[in-house]
Amino acid sequence: MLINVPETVVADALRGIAAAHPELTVDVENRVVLRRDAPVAGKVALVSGGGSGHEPLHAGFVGPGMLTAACPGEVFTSPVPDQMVRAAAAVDSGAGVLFIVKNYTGDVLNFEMAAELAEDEGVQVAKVLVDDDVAVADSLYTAGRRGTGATLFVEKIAGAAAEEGQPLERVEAIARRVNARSRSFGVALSAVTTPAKGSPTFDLPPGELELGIGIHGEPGRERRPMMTSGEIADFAVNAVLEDLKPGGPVLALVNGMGATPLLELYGFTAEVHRVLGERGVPVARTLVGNYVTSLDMAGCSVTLCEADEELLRLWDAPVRTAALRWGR
Amino acid sequence: MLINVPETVVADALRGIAAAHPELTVDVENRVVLRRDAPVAGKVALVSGGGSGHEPLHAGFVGPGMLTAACPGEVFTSPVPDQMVRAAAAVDSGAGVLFIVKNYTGDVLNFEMAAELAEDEGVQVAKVLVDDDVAVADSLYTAGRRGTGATLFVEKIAGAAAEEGQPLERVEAIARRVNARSRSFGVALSAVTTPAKGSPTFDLPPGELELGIGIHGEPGRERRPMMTSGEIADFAVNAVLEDLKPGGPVLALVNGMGATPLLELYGFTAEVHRVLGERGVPVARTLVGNYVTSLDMAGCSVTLCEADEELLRLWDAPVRTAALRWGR
Amino acid sequence: MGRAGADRRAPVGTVSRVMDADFFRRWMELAAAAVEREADRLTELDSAIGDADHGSNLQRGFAALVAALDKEETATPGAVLVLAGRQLISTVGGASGPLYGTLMRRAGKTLGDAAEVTPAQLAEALRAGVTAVAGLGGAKAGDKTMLDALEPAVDALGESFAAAAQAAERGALATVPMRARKGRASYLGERSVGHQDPGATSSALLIAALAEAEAAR
Amino acid sequence: MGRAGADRRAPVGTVSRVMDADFFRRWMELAAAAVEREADRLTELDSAIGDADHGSNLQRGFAALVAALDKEETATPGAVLVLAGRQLISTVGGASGPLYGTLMRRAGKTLGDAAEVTPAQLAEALRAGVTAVAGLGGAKAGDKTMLDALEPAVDALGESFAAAAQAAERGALATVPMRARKGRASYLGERSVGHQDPGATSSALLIAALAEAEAAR
Ligand SMILES: Nc1ncnc2c1ncn2[C@@H]1O[C@H](COP(=O)(O)OP(=O)(O)O)[C@@H](O)[C@H]1O
Ligand SMILES: Nc1ncnc2c1ncn2[C@@H]1O[C@H](COP(=O)(O)OP(=O)(O)O)[C@@H](O)[C@H]1O
Ligand SMILES: [Mg+2]
Ligand SMILES: [Mg+2]
Ligand SMILES: [Mg+2]
Ligand SMILES: [Mg+2]
Repeated sequence: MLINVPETVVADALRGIAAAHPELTVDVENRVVLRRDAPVAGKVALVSGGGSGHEPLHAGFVGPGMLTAACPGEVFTSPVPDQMVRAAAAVDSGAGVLFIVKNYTGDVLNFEMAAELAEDEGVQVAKVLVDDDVAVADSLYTAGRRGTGATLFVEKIAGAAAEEGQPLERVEAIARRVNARSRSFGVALSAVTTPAKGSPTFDLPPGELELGIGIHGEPGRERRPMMTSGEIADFAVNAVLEDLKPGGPVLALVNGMGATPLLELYGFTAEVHRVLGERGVPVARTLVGNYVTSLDMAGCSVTLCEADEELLRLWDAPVRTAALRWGR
Repeated sequence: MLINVPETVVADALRGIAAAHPELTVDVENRVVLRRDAPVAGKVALVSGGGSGHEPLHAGFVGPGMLTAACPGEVFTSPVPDQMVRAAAAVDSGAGVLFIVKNYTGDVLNFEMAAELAEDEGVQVAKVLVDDDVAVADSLYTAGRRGTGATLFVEKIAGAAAEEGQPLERVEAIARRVNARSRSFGVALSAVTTPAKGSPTFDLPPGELELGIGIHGEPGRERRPMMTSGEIADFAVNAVLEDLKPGGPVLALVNGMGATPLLELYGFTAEVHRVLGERGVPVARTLVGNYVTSLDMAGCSVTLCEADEELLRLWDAPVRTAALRWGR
Repeated sequence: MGRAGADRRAPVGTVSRVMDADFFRRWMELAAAAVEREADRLTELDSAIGDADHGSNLQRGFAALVAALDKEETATPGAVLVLAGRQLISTVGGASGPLYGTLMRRAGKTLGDAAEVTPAQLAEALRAGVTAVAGLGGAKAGDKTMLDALEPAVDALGESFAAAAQAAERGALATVPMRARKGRASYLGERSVGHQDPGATSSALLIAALAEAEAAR
Repeated sequence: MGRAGADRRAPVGTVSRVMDADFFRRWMELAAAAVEREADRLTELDSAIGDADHGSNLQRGFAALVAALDKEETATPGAVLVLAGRQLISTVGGASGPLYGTLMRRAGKTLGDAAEVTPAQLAEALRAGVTAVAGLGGAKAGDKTMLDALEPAVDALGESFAAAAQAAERGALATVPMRARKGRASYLGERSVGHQDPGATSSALLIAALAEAEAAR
């Protein structure tokens, strides 16, 4: 691993983000990454965060048109409430703050505590939970579907709504709508090695893959002999479509888990488009890259969001962050 | 690996690029990726290319303000002359074409043949060779320094000059100047697995690293027990500075080889800035990410370019490609 | 009833001796030492059915907790636990941070500002803490969480701290055949069966440290 | 001089028999088969001191070459080699594509449009090809490249094709202790020592295929 010691991995990265991105304010000690111009007068602020190891999520999505602040926790560990409280205080212009929370017990609890504390300090807080991973049954017998790739859709689209000056209830409602219309499915071709553990979190021989993995190095629901890119696309896209049943065009995120070469990811994209074509689902936009990652895991995920005119307009709206940039 | 069969990896990826990027023209059969609006009237065109497996280089850098066309070869294999001849014919507006060639015997020979053929067809061709890797001695006993990270600097800055409407000799001179002022050094923390071979190109046990590697999975000059991020930064930056001796501020590219998590890469960036600070070298701009990669190799490289006012202005100029985007 | 049991043993044991802030600080220090010692095992367990961070999460939290106890004045058992809870919430993160933090804080608040507390009072306070954990996390016995160690421990506390430690240890072992229904192990469904829950394991360490603190007086 | 040797053996051997386009097509087919058979070994060798693609590069090129020979009319030995060279240039890529392509093209052009050629004429044509390769790539004997197999092979061609094949094989083996000075193996410096050059190895296959074609008549 390219690290000093496991204990300083997150702080080291924050120093690097500060060095590379003068357009951001990085509070290394308190672990908050902010738009330099926050609070932005009259605009709703978006605060997200979660365990580190999923970069560029979330700090790479801080900037005009997306997040106002990000709170990185330790590797694969939800941040602590103090971070979100500090972030909320720093970014609130008076228009309120939306917390974007991936659905993991740790994230939910820590953001909940933070929301209470921030509200005690007079900040109006709304929360949206992202839970898009169809590999997890959303039932009494689980902690509910995990938040994965759809986080990017929620952050981008809600960020655009906030940038337009929409009020907190509207931004929150749009964020919920994006999440409700998004589903993901992920596949691992290798396990992940965290700095603290220093060895792979599970054994995955080269000739096998895990279907239905999350982004924390946990094993998936099922192990199988290696499949081709086309077979994986069939499996993943169908798993998503079974749950989503989109009635119109979709936004597609073809996401790399970190160590899968972009060359392979683009080849996989071709297969994803093929399956969507076969299923009669038109694709409005496709984003390809390593966006919601799991350290050095090889693998990929597919996220689809059933678009509508408003969501497409907000998706296309300008964004200017370290990892996502378009429009003027 | 996330592939169908090794034989179709490049074609599959090109189909995926076509699916995800409607702003590009992708000739899958002939393996050329073009700006959709090429030829651009009155502007010099930039054509680059090389073996695949280094994505987003080069196809990810096709677009306004950077390359006009890219010619991807097989994985780690220079493209064939036919590709560059076709690309040159497609992009030449009459203002001439600059070939940007990384210094590898295969690339040099294939681009040379292409240049002759293109000139026979009436296209004015200039060539610039990128050779920035200080790990290779530039002597009679080697094929000369390899072209690595500086390719991004050359393509971005020459692309901006072409976009401004500068004539071929000027664009060529600027490209040469960027190359002359750029140096790189790379480190591997793991070997690379090509689709054709299917197993790592060399054995690198987890506790060791290779210093002075290129981007083709070849072993480096020296193997050592694992070093910390800080020690690697000391070694790499000093190797670059010894050769470059910049008199002023530099552009810095902190580049991931593909499988190194962005979290680690940002931590490494902090160390690179520390070393540059200790050596009294001011940093004008820092770009961090997986830009000039080597499939699934873990590791990183540092590229520094001694900037001047013109190069900085051209670096900051707008660019709109799949992988690099800024400005309006 | 826990009380009655404790009272019954009082003449021969030391269980009914009251505990002051010093005792609670020692408990926390022994817990921190146990976490430090067992961190790799906790992470290893979490690696099988979670995300391989439980050991380092608690290591970070208990180190911060001990440092805070060194720096800040804590005059009462309640103050020790409230400070401990606040520290865990502010430094652990993950699921276990808010849950353990809440356990400690609620227990501390329940103790109020008494300078000394009886084992029965501690048992009552921890029961309130455990109830708060169940309320916050929505888990119940058999869901393969820390509650599977904490609940039996609290039930046995009235008997003796050693019995509580044994009950917690048994509870942790009993999570092995369970299928997880809460936390990230629940994502694994059937594949969570056959592994010991990391949080139940660390809970057993925490109660063992209490018995150690008691034994050391 | 090579000629004299060839002439000396003519009465007892078949070496001096002239070769037509068919012979050259067979040579190319046998070369393609050898490359197909040995592709993994070539890639393995290239993996040690290069980028692990030499086998698949030549596989792709020779498959295209054979397909082209099937489709396009080639009336003369020269035409076969020129077409082969063009195909290699257009399909192999890498360093070996232009180099092998140039070898074939130059040899083919040197043969002109004679319908049949003698072994001596072939030797002369291949020598011209090898010279062109040296000119294009700037390598010389001892640099640990395909030239280390091709040059001794061309020198021995006058004697017999079998002798040329042996010389090429010896030349390829002789690259093992060499330190590379050209191509990507040169990046390794001292670490290139101890490995056989992949290009020299494939050159030996090419010349062995020539001897095979000869032996099969
Ligand atoms: N809802 C819950 N209620 C009680 N305990 C829980 C709950 N969710 C998780 N836990 C406990 O937390 C432990 C995991 O803690 P930790 O690894 O530190 O956090 P995370 O799961 O966020 O990585 C589990 O082993 C389990 O005992
Ligand atoms: N300058 C050169 N002159 C002659 N032969 C060369 C030269 N450079 C490389 N070669 C030959 O090419 C072989 C490598 O071919 P290949 O692997 O197909 O191309 P690449 O090196 O571009 O990956 C080497 O083993 C060597 O024999
Ligand atoms: Mg965690
Ligand atoms: Mg090659
Ligand atoms: Mg965990
Ligand atoms: Mg090669």
